[in-house]
Amino acid sequence: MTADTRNSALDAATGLPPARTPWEETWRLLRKNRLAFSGLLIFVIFFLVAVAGILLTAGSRPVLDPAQVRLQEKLLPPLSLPNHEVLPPEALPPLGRYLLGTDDLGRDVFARMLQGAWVSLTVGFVAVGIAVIIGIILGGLAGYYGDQELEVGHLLVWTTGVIAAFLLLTNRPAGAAAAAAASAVIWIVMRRERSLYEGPPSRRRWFTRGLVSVDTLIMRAVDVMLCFPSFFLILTVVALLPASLYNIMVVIGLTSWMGTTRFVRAEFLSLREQDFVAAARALGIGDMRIIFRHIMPNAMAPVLVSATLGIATAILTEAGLSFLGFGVPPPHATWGNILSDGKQFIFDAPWLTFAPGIVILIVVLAFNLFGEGLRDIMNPKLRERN
Amino acid sequence: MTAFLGRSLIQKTITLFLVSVVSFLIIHLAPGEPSQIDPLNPKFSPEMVERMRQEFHLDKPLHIQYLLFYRDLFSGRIVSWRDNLPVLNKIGERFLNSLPLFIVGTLLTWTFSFPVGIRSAIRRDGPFDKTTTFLAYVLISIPGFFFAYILIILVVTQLHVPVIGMYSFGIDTASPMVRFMDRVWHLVLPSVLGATGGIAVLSRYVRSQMLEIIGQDYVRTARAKGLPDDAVYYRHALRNALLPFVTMFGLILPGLIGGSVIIESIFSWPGMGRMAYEAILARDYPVILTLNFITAVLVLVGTLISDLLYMVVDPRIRL
Amino acid sequence: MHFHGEGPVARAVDGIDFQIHRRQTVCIVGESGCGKTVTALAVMGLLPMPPARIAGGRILFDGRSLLDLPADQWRTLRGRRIAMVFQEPMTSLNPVFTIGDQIRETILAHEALKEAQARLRTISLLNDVGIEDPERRASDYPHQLSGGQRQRAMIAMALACGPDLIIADEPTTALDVTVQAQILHLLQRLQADKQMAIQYITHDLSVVSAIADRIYVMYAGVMVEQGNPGQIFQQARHPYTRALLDALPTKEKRGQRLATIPGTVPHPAYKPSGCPFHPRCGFREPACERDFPQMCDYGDGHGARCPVIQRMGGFP
Amino acid sequence: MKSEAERTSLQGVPQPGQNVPILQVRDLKKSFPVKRGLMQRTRQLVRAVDGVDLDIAAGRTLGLVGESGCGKSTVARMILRLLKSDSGTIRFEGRVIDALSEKQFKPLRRSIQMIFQDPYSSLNPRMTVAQSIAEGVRIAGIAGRRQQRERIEELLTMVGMPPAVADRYPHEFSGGQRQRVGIARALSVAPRLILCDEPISALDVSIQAQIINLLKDLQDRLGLSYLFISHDLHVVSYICDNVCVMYRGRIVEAAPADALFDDPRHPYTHKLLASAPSLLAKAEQPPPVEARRDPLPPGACTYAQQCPEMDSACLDGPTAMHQVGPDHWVRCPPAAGKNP
Repeated sequence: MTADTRNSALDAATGLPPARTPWEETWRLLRKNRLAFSGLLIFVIFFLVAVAGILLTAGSRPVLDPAQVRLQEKLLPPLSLPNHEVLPPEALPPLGRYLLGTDDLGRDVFARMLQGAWVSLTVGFVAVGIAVIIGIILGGLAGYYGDQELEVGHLLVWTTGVIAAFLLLTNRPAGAAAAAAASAVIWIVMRRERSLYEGPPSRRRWFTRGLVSVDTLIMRAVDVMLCFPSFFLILTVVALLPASLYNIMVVIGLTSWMGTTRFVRAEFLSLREQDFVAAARALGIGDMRIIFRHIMPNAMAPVLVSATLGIATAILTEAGLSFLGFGVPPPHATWGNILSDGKQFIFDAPWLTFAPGIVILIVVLAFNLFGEGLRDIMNPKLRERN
Repeated sequence: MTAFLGRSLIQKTITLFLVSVVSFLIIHLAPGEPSQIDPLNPKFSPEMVERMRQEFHLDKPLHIQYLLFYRDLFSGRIVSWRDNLPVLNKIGERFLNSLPLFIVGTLLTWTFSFPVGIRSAIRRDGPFDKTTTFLAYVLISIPGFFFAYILIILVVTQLHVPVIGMYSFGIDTASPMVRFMDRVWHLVLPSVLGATGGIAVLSRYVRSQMLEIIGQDYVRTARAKGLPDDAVYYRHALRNALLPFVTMFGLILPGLIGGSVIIESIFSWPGMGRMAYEAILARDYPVILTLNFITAVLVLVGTLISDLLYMVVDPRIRL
Repeated sequence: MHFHGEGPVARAVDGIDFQIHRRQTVCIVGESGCGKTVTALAVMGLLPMPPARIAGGRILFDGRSLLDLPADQWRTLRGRRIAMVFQEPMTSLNPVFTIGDQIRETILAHEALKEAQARLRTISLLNDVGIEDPERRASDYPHQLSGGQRQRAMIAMALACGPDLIIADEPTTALDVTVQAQILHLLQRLQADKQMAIQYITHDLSVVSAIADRIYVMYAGVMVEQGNPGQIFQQARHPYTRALLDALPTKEKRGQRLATIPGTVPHPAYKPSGCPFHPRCGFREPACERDFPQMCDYGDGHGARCPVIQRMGGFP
Repeated sequence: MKSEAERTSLQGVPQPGQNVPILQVRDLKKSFPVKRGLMQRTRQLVRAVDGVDLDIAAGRTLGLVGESGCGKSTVARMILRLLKSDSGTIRFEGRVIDALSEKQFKPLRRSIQMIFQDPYSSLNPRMTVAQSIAEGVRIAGIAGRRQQRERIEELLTMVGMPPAVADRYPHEFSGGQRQRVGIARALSVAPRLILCDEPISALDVSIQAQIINLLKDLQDRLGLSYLFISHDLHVVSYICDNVCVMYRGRIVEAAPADALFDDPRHPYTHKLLASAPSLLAKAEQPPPVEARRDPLPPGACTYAQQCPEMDSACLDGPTAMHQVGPDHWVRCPPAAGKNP
């Protein structure tokens, strides 16, 4: 289908060019951006491989066993055949060959890579998912409710609430109940105060005086987080916590939400001033609907872009942590620790370094290309031109 | 101006205080204590542990510990838990080791990325632009440690120069010239490695900034005035495109500590990054917290410097 | 002049002819997307190519064909003999240089003058365009000036080397009416003083009536009518021109319904065949859909691209 | 509570010709703080709207004219409660609305709608035309899916769009078509007053007349009242029954359209009319009066700096509105004194 034939036909009923939803438009532009499209393709393949990997390598009797040790067969180069005479039949590689060779314990590198794919995939998605959710919530709050002042009373309610939760967690139910009660009392007093008297802020009583705006509070929190060198911080926390995949994902997520927060806030600030939001408010549409139906969908494009790039970063970070020995605990294989283990044999068995290295490179490259492509595609200036 | 300075100093002090609290809490609320690291070590008898706890105030409530720690930090008395040496001295020594790596890396980054980025923006979609774009993506995506090993293999097998450590073992007796060359060889690879990622990211950023500016109306005006291309690009466009980078000068500072953990580990370079890594391994809280605090100070000073620089270079901003 | 983008060719400007004589103000009137700005940029040699491509035609300036000129010779004409004033004075001035710098730079790019002489000329130029206290204002940055003053500075910059032709692309659209009146006034005064031609591009017919010696009406990349203000405003011969005039709301038309032009301006990539105006035209005939209309001559420089009206001998 | 709301809505059925003000604004004020200094304490207030009075008769159109930044849009946004006013009262159909809480105002909200200047930012780019209009249709109380769809198509037809466009996205339309969709959305809740904030100034010349006619037709059919904000005097002179001229946050002259254009009194109105290029002749430009730069004493006439007829009385104190004809008011003592 050429562009010409499609464009020349105007829709009879409307006199407009043929209908195209925003999604179709995005897809069309994506197809045209060759680098981004190949990035997406690689990502789809990677996703399928990772899912296949978890199916093939998990369970008590996996098809491809990444933990099968064959000391007689160590450090075999890729595509070598197993020695049928020394191996028990259950230790033979099911594909008949060691596709990517074996490591110093004679484990099948291909099986280990498959297992590692799942780790990289989940770390990337879960960590970024956490970061994006925090970022959207905080950025949205700061952008939409930023002008609202937090009052002394609010802070008191929160502080007592947090104390209550803390006491409850440390098994002191009596104290927790007392704190919760205090919190509730302050809250009720504040509400009464508000309904009795609505006046200029300066004449309010002290506990309903504005203290700090929501925006300031959230943005200062971002500043604080940005003061930590991120890799160092992740390293520290991961080192302190018990080693597990779960901890790594959470820690990476909790230390990388600041960027998303910042531009979700910026998007909300600018969208909030758009006329269509004013029109929605004039119609009497509620805040929640305005946020979720009108603002959020329009703010999602840059979030999507940064999430895609964030996945690339998260995969690299996890690999770096595994490399330094702080990653997912052995014997579970990850691309980072395969590479890390292989570095001692770099001259004798380079495939131990190159297989995971190149795969990480390709996957991360795919996400980066796809993300940058998306950024171009979502760029309104570029869209108008086409 | 003074109002701005005053305000941002107050703000940054508050931020710094919060950072100190948060980092303290992170470290101390994590499960486990340094005294429990190695229960099998005969040196760690229960009495010893008790003495250590007392000595490091671990038996006090958390907020007292916090106050004591930062009192020690500011009076310079803070000592490492591992070897009882003053932390600030240790950091100072490692800082001097990291400095050449940092300076060479930063210089490489900033001298390479600008010409590359500007050239690809001006000749957009030309062969140079396409090549550098792809290379930049590859360099951004390649894991640093993997890239390091490729380079090490290449250099060691092809050039036969030593690269691990700050200098070769037993070189002290050689002639000054040989010693100098040895230092240079040891310096080159880690700095190049440290710089590549930076060059890739920065040159992409320069390129997109430059492209954005070239599309502006006032660049068209400059052309309409009949200025030669060079004046259009290097006077009108570049001057505006560079504005955001002025602010980045301030943010180079924190890179001194954060950026080099992996590279210094690979090359056994006794710098700040490696020190951080070792401190984390040993749960040497004073060192970790001090490094963290210094980084936070550097970040805040850096942002202050960039704000001030921006005010100097952008006439639109006057406070 | 054609634009090559993705998909079909967007024929932004499609075979137009116009002439500007010395000391004349020529207005090009048209709606958004009809190719006015593209035309101006083409004359300046500022069209980004690609995506734009000049598919044919000639641009003669002072007898010389601009399109055949080497790039650097064309450049030396720009700013010296042909200058341009843009629509948005805020974005068209470089925010990081003072206006004095930006004007001086133009002078120094074209004339071998000393820095001090250029400075003097800058100040006298600012004085010419009615900026008070020009010595001090010369060291102001664009953001320190009001919209009207910025546009005055832009005009001073265009005047820097005493050009023969100034192309003004909607110079008052972004300004308030009272400021617009001042700027128009200024342009007229300068034209009389400096003996230059002005090509004035606008979408606003009423502005045109205030300043034009000659008017070209553009629609969808085509010149549909040309003539002097009297001919255009009193004896329009093209249905589009006529419809535009009828559609303008005025006090006199109170209580009556405004005559409207049905439909919308075609997108440059979806232009109708034949006469580009035929889908919206009340006088269309079957031939209009097929044949590109010829320019019909009404004498005295008045022409309109509509054979139907010519055959009818004017509007009924 | 409910009965009162019902009563107002019954009373509110507009009857054209009958000169009941549907909207009455008195002494409306709004300042925006400019933050400066060490602790960002408010140092300076910019008086965007400084004591504005407006009356819109039911079924009529009131024009509000002024240059950019004079506070026209701020007034509209305060009437719509998108912005909170500092002081003053706004009565809609006789009822003070700015003192109502958001909950009390809710039933009235539908009665006032707005049409925006920029057709590109006034429609949500991620919602189809039908979705945009459906929000209003739902609020107007039409529940069933089929009924909603019917109402949407009816509204589209009303604004002259083929119903088939309902499932298109805004980016597929031209400016004029988007403006029609915006009008349909405003109409979806059956308002009685529509605030038109420069509704045609972003449109192509050949499209402007279509939208003006549409607004006129809708007014005739539905008995709507308009507040028509514009800087284009030709349009205002054509469409408006009454006109207020605004300068730096204040109304400087208010009059029926004929009186204002035939017999302008305020020097600023004079200047505006002289500046608007007329179609038929090369305009005689008045010599521009260079602005005097001396600071104004507080309360002085804001136009004094540029006024050719300024005298010392103008600087003395707050200038009041003077009546110079039937419904013709001007805030300029020297001009009012020259009453024929």
